[in-house]
Amino acid sequence: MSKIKVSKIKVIKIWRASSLSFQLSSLVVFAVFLCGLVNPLISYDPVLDVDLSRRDLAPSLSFVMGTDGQGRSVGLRLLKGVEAFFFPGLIAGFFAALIGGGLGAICGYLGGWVGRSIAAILELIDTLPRMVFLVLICTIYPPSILLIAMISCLLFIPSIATVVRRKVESLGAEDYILAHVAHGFHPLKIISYHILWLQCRALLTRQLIFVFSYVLFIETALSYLGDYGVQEPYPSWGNMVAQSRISVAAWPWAIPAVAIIVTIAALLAFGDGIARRDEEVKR
Amino acid sequence: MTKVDQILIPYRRALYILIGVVSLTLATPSISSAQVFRYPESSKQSSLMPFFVENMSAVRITEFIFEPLVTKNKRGDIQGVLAQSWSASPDGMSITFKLRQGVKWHDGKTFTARDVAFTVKAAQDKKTIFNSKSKYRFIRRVEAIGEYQVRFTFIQPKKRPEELFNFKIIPAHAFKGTAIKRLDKFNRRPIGTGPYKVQEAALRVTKLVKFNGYWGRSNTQAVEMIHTPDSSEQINLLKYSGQGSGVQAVIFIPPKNLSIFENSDTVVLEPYHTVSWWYLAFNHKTKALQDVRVRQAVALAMDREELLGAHLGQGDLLSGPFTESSPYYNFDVEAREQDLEEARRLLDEAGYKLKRGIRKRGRSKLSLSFVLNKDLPNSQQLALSIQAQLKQVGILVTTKFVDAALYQEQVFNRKKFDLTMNVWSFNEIEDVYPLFKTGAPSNYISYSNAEVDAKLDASRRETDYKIHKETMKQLHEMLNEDLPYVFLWSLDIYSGLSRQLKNIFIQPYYYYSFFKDWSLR
Amino acid sequence: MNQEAASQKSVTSSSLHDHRPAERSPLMTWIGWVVSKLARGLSLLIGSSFIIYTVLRSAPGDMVDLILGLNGTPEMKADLRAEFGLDLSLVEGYLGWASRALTGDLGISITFMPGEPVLELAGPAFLVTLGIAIVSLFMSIAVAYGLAIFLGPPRPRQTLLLGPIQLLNAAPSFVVAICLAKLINELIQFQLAGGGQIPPSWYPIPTYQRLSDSIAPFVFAALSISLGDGLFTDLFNALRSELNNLSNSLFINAVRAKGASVRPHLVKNLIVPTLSIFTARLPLVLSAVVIVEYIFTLDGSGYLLLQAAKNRDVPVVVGVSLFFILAVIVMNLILDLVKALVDPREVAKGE
Amino acid sequence: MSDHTTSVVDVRDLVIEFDTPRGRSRVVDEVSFSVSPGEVLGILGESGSGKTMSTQALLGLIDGYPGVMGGQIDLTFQGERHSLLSELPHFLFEKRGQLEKQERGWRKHRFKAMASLWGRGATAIFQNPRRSLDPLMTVGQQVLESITAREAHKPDDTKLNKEAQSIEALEWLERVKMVNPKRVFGSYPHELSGGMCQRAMIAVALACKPSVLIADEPTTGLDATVRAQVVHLLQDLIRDERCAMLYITHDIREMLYLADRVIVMRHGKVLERVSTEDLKDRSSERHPYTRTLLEAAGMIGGDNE
Repeated sequence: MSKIKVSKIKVIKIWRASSLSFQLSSLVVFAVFLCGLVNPLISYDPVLDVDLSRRDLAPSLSFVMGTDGQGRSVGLRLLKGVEAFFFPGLIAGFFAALIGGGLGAICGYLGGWVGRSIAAILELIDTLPRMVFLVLICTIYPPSILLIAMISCLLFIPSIATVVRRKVESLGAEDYILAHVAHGFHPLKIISYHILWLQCRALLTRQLIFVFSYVLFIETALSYLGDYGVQEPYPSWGNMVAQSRISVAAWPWAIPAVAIIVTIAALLAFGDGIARRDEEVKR
Repeated sequence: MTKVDQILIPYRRALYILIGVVSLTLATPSISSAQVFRYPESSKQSSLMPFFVENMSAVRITEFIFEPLVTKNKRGDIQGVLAQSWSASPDGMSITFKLRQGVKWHDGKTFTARDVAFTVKAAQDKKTIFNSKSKYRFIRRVEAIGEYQVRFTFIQPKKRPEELFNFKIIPAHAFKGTAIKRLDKFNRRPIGTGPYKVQEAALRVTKLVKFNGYWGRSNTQAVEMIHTPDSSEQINLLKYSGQGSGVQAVIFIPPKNLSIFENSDTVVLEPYHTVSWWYLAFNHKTKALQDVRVRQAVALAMDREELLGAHLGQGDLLSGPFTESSPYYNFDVEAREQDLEEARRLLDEAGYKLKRGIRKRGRSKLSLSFVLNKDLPNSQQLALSIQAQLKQVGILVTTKFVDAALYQEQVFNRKKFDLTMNVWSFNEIEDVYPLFKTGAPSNYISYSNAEVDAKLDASRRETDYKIHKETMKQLHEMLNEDLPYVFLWSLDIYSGLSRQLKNIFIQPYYYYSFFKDWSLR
Repeated sequence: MNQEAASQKSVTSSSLHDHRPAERSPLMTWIGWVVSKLARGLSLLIGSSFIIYTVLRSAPGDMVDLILGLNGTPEMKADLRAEFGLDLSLVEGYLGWASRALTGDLGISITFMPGEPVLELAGPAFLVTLGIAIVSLFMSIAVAYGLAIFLGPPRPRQTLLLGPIQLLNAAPSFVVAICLAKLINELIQFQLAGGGQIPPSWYPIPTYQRLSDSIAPFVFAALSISLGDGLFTDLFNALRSELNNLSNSLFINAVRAKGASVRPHLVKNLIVPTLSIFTARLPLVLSAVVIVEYIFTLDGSGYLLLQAAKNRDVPVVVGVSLFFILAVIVMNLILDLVKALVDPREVAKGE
Repeated sequence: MSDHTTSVVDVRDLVIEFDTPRGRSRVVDEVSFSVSPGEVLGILGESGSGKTMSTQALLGLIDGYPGVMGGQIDLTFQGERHSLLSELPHFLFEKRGQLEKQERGWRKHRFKAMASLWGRGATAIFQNPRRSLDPLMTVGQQVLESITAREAHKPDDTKLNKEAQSIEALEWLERVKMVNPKRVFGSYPHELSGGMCQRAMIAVALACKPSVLIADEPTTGLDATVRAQVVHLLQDLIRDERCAMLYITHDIREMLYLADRVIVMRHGKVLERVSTEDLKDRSSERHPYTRTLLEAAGMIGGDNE
């Protein structure tokens, strides 16, 4: 009980100490996460939502954000659209951070030919032009958000690994890591706990958030380029913008566009905030 | 930071100059490019060589560059183009064309009978690989008689053989042999006899200029085709035309955008009838769809009028594989209207019982995968609505949108679909034989019906036009009963044309056949 | 870290005597350095182009089928495959392509613009993309430096100004481009409704324009890139901290203290960091241009790539991708070279 | 106390403050000292005592807000007296009960005021020799730069030409006892050892011919043997150049060796001012803090001994 109380106070303290932008961004991120978690509980049938008699209605009490060209509620689709990028984004971010962090730590810690060959493969993947590769994959394979997420994950592993590797290399010379080695800790424990968990936690979280926001970004981009993102009738913020950008009414595309801008900005600011906090704490 | 400030000061003047130059360039008004006819296309031409014309964009642009022996005029009568006159033999086994003299190719060489003979030989060469090879198959032999006469002999007797010589003629001197490669330079720098020659075939733009040595006459100085994949961009370009920018014609205006031009001072909407119709195809390898009652139930569950009205605008609902303007259309056959009760009854009868909103027979759900080509206009909205309509009678539909190449692979080659929607377009000859005959190339739905086969064969053999027409009408009725497809509609298509254009006449298939007569401003 | 360690080592090894790295002919060092960099670049080029080639060749959906439709016989299809070079196995096909590519022949387009040499298609298209990317990067860097100089070291009150900029700047660049296009169209329409002057040639957006017609769409595209994707704020933050660190650094103070001009020192010491940021950002900006130029209907590689991929035009797609990879590799080489020229420590490190 | 009129540097009641997350903190609190021509004034104190800040203020190199908030700094060279902080009050204003400074205006003014004094009036050598040299320029060039900057202020007819300047630069490298001055001339800082860098830095600083040289812990981070060399070198050169010096260190032995007078600072305040002779005198009364310092250095034994 007391532990919880302490942590509560700590949270409040952190909240007070952090900047306005961090506070605002964490609110937005919290809201998005809440939407994402609640989403599976909301039942929404995109097929039955079509009602051609109520097309392009302006925002009103019954439709808070209006309706689109097919008479579907923009607000409901906006809410449901979180689902499209939420889990794929989280999965992509998580695996990118996990694999990238692991490989980076291995490269930095081991060195030698194993490390060098892993580094070479990572560098090769890093040379692939991201957008070109994604466009390529999405044009030639049937579009699916999971595919997009997987490819994004793959493409971000090298950059995460590089960041972690640098960190590990600089830590490798630190005395306390050498001391751990001298104490006879298992290298796996040193890598996974002392280096990755204790030192790179914030860094990896930030990268996770970045990949997460990239999935949202790329889904929107691909929806725009030619319906390569989430497919109608299922809503995603990307296809909402792309499908309705020629519509007469502004809200069907402007509202999701604003949502995308705000969410991406908040995610990035949130990631930066976490990294900065971590640095301050360490200092 | 004053120290750092100093860095910038020497460059300040350069900065001002840069800003000035940029703003000046941005503000420069356009130099009016009068006498240039520009039009957008949503797909790029597959090639500029008549053989390798594989999309409508290519069909239209080659119309400027190449000419056939004969063509149909505005009244629908056959008229000579490169041919001056012709005489068919009474047995219908051969025809002799007298060619127009004084016709020049774009490179200055003279057009002769050799070119005509070469065209047919090249088309029939095994190593020349293209889609519409069958168009040339009826010719057994071609021989040039002197410079300006050419005779064709056929494999089978033909009723009105001159109609078949609407293919475009290519120059013999531009090729080394009759085997013509797709990657040949000719395909992007073609030489024709038409009123316009290719000046530049760039990435997005294909520029044509008036050919001065043309035997006839043409009004406009130059033509530019701009590849504009997005239809709303096309609309935008037309909307602001007539000011030196934009385009003068948009070939197809989506129905939902027609209202933009309804009272326009600058744009006129021009309707034209294409010989094409939409259909919803069943895969006859799918077990559930082999039952005609299920197919009928699908047809009855659909409200085609609403689909058409909501997504595509105006058109005719069809009951068979012809358009209403076709001589074969059987007006006695009524198009099905939505009847949910009947649809449910048929499904019950077929053994599909409704359980929690879904039809099931035994353990198998009545769930159909609906594969669509993304490039089909409004395919997403249509699919969505069809999905909703079929759900009313308990048929579950999952949609899948794929690009053209994948569609080809999945639907035509591997036949991995239950439902698909598509359009058939025809040129002057409405031949439905390959669509429904068992094992025919275009019968990708694996449809097989002995009675239909018999009727199709009969229609092919028949030389008497009246009996032929009657057979087709019977076929129409049969197909509406047996439903290999749900025949949907043929659309009233509107082009948007700038009011600067005068004397417009649109050929529904080739579109620009009469462009020579059009004039700009 | 390394520098400190090195200094300690040198202090212990030689205190009064001149300390220099092991004697090696400087020319040889240079040649070795350049060769190793080039070899590395080439191997990356080969590796990544092979990946893209493989992805494209193993793609579902066959262009030959699409071309011949339902009328194609198996022999026709086989013949056409041979003409397109699709009959070769993956490795054979790639080796053939690569060996020709090394001589500068990137093959010819097979389906998108049949027969057109890929180099003539992809080259100019990529130049457009690269041009926009470089212009937008330069623009952002110039403005970022200007603002950094103007604002000086970070101050809490500036957050009020920079916060909203940061927020808007985080918008995806193509969303910015869509908004920008709409805005400009509306403005000109409004102006036309009022006065009725001749509109600029690039109106309405998007209209097809080439560089010879008007530079406006190119400027707009570059502007959208600068205004989106957080490009500006990232550059600004990086350059500002670089600038402030440098202008507060000990040696700049030492230079000031002796009464000499600081500017040459600042400029010289900012070259490498600026170029590093430029190089690091280039691939991201190129990616953004791919979409943005699509919105302004420019003849760039975004258009080419998308259309060619749609048509499964293997040589064109691989060719375009090659340019993207090449740009990044060459930029890195340039960076390394400039580093080596400007910073004597680089070559001494002995890559 | 030396006479104000003859001193090269005269600092009175200097106040330096900084904003920290915990509010405003006063780093230097009304510090006064002065240096006569040719004299070496030692400033002794632990890190954070404000000794570096007081001397940086002299050079106008303080970064961070608000920095110098009060006092007087007079710098005399070539018989002219420059009052550095006389304009300061114009840039101060009060806001919410706290004194604030117009940072931008002050910076501009300060740089303008210092431009003619840097180098010839006062110059400095710093703690980290490697980082005080521009890594991208050869050592010779940097010495040359000092000479060029110095010559720029002279009338045209007395200016040294380029060649003479290079020769002088080379001479300076010889004077700081470089073994192979020609080679060092073309070397980059990273190619030299720490001690050599510091000697190069001394050459750079003294080539300006300043009235006063500020040496901010120049020996910290060097090897013991190298330290001694640097200290000896400094002493010799200062004497030759007849240049005053402010020598900052926490090493009391160096201080005794070099300085004529010593001030001891702690927590931003001057605790004690003594002559070196006095400091050497074990019997005299000392401030307890000075005593601790002396004890720590083993100069005097503890009371209990």
